[in-house]
Amino acid sequence: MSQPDVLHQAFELGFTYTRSTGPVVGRFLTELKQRNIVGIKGSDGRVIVPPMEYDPDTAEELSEFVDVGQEGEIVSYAWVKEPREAHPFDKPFAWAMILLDGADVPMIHCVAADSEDAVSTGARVKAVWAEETIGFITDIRCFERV
Amino acid sequence: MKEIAIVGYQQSDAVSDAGACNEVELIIPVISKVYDQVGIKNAQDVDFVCSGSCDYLQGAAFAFVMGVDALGAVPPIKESHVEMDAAWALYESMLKIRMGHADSALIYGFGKSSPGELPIVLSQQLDPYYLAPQWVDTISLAAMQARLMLDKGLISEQDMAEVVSRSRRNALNNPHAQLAGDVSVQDVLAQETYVSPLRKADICPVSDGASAMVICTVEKAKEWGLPYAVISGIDHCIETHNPGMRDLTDSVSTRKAAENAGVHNGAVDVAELYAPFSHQEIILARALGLGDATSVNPSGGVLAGNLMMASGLSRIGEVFNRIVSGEAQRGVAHATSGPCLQHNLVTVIEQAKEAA
Amino acid sequence: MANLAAVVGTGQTSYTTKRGDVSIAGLVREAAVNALNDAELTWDDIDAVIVGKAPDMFEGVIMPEIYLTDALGCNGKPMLRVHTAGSVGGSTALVAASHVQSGTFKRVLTVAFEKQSESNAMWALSNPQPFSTHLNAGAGGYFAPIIREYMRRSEAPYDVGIKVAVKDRLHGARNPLAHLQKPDITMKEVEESFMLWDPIRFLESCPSSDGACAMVIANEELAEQAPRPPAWIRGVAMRSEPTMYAGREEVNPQAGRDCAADVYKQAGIKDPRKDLDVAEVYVPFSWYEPMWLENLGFAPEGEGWKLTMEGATSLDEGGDIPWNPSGGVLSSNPIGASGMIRFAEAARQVRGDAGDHQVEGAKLALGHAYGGGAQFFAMWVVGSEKG
Amino acid sequence: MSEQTTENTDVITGIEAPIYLKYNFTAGAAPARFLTQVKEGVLTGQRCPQCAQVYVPPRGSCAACGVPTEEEVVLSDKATVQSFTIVSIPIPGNSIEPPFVVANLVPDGANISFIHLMSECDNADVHIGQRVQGVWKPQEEWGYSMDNIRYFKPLDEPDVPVEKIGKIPVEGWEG
Repeated sequence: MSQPDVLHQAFELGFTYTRSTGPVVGRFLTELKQRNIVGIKGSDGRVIVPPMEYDPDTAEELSEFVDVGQEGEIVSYAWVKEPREAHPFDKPFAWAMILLDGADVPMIHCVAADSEDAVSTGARVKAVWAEETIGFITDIRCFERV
Repeated sequence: MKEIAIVGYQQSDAVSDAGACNEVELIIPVISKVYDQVGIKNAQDVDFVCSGSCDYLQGAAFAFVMGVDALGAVPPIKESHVEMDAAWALYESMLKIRMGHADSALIYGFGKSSPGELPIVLSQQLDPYYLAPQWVDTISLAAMQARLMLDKGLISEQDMAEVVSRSRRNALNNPHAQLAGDVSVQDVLAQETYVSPLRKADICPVSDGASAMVICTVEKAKEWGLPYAVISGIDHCIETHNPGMRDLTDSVSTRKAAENAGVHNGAVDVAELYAPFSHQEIILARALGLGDATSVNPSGGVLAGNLMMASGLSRIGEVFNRIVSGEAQRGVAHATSGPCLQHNLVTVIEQAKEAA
Repeated sequence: MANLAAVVGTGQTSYTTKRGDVSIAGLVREAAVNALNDAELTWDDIDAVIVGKAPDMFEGVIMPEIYLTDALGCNGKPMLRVHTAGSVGGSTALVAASHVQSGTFKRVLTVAFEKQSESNAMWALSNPQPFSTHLNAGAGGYFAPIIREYMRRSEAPYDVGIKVAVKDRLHGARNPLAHLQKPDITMKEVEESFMLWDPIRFLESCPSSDGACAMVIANEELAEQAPRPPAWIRGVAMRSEPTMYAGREEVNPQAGRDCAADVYKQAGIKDPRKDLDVAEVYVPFSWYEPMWLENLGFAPEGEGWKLTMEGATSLDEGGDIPWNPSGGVLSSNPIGASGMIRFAEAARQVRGDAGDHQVEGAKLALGHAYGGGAQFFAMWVVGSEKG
Repeated sequence: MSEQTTENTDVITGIEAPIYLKYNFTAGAAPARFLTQVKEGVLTGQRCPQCAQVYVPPRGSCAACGVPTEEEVVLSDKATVQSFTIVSIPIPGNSIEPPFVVANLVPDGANISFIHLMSECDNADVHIGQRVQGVWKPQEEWGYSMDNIRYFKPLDEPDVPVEKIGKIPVEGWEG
């Protein structure tokens, strides 16, 4: 039997999904479009950002929205030296858990910074809005140091 | 409740690229070995078959359907599949045996992660409105978890490097390992960070491969005349999907599963933990209450090779191997799923009473 | 011997092309809450959650159970995700039942769903892989040649499929949850509908739906205390065979025959047409009713179509063995949930809870699901009595 | 347009989520062997060492016996129609104009069918048991693909009785 060739082929598995958001996610995205950030009150009173639809502890449906600030504090972060193609930046940046003012639960988003030294736990950051907001999580383009 | 025995376990080498190898070609060599080990001809000789796999690893729907072509399922067999690590296929199989609908089961897991960009592929496990559209990769999530621990003084970089060093050295005795070597703590710490605070060495490699196991009732194991170990406890538990709502420095679900599985009912000689990142091994060892008397990841663990969808089953297999060889009398195996140890399964495996 | 278990609550969403008002979690949640309410239980009463759905590519969420934890009140509990292709809704119910039948859990929640409107089923089922021919025009393209072979063998009249298409839509019109509401459908309308994959016409095919279905399954002690009548699980069976092998019987697959024989034996059924009162069977293309009538032993080989033509499977014609009184897959098809809907509808029938599509006095019912190339089968028999 | 309406249209109820993942696919050993020969204009199958049935295209195992297949068997490009469908809707990502015939074809020398297109015939004349042969593209267009065969066309040979479909030797069918 002759040796077969090894056959490689690049392919893309892709689709643009059309997601319906439901009222909670929809409200958050609607507010983002208006350059405003809202959280939701959990059953124990904690303010969760972005808002969750159901309380993790009691499984209750949540509905009490609360405005939160556009600035906050870095709780933890990862410095990405070699951004991947899917990442929001093509130069080094950080993913961070950010506790917004008025929130009790950190949200995960990206932080733009010139170097790793410019990011630290406890640092204050503020939301930077995309030029055009469309009602998508990336309406917050990134956070940057205050 | 029926006692369930493990009588066979085999795995492929963990390789960075299995190359020209489809699902069937990945599975057949491994299940053939486990048939030989147990002395059966094929899947017809067990009462139930259950597998674990994930379509997105190589981007083709219905990977497990092709897997059935490896089984010789003519005449038809009792068979099922979880889109999870095969450790959960083991769990499902145990329920089948306990309810009396099977005396024996073949379990296998397989994955070819090399064709895709795994940390990005797995970002699509996150919630589809807030996190998945940002493409937050699994390594970055784990890096944030590690930093929380470092910042709180719960671990040091030295501790993490010690995990890596031990894994690489232990893997020298594991013929299936992808990464093995005499790597010192200093060697690891000398590496630059990659996704800070993680170094490349803190992160499990991307591997292709498969593993397989046969379990049965203790009566059946005796009938087959095979050395066996007994699963004395098993439980699993999931946590909220919002990483911000979890205490990422602990694994409360592992703690709870360990309690329910009876980890603390005896000494733990050996533990195999599914920790894809070095700091997670420390979280898990603490959640399981393991002390110095326990040999942790003697196989090298998944830092030495991570067979996605099979690694959890492999942890159980590794503990089984050490018990039937007499190296250990009682051990704990752990499997995980989801970002930052969201979902955890704990199994306690013990020497058969006759052997004790 | 398995422990006794019973369905003590069922819940479904309504089925429609696009549930634009809910997130994926919201959809799944709705069915789960309906099941809990039916069982008069709360989240705290549930010991474990078992989730099923078809390929993750439909919604583009990998292992979505991870994200659904909170919607299903599962934080701190065991969660398992089943995927066995189109049969998954049925398999998931069986895996959920095994949690209780094994004596491991007292009461579990099981949910199956599909939100097909998030993508396109044809794409998700036939997205091209390198080095393979891309001629499979979805499930219809796959099953059409098998149906053609059945028609050749059985010499059935050409309009058997048309009759099933009408019958199941008339059934569906009795079910307010059904996706297609066609109370005035006629044979002529079906016959004149577009021929998609000859011999399958548009109206002989299932729709593409969003929807979810859930059940609460409890052990004997708790089921006896349940506020509404339980549906006792009298038999459970699964079978699989390869998609293709030389000489495979594709029209009347052995896996289906074996699975039926297994489940009938457990439930003490000798003559399914006589012993069962109703069946909810996975019929995504109309001709699969006569084919499965034979495969499941309701009729001798080659004669399933006669039952259909006699009206034996029709509620409206007063048939002796109604098939798919809910309207079946032909009326609603959220793929991953379709199997569980069959299982839940069987339970509703023996609980006397099926509303306008209730088969009067139903005591014993079959729930059936199949998947892949008609190679994966899951079935259960539920009864109003323990047996 | 009133103020109120403008606000309502601003309420987000849905999003588009583009999910595009890149993979580098590698064909399995058995399919690669098959396609390497298809590139040379030869159809091959693999015979099961246990049940002797011949699989095409081979996937590396006999699905019935669950054993690896290795013995390679050269097949004919003449085949028999096992069944077929006439498809009236386009296939996503495929340029074929409907209606077209997709047939389950068993090539001579094999025991299992694959699917391919039929042409050079009236769709209404296609039938089970019909004899057909592959029409190949020009050799310079051959690649690692079954598309090297453009389609199958009817042969002027007697029909194969149903019970013999899947059992025709590579030498062909005399009727």
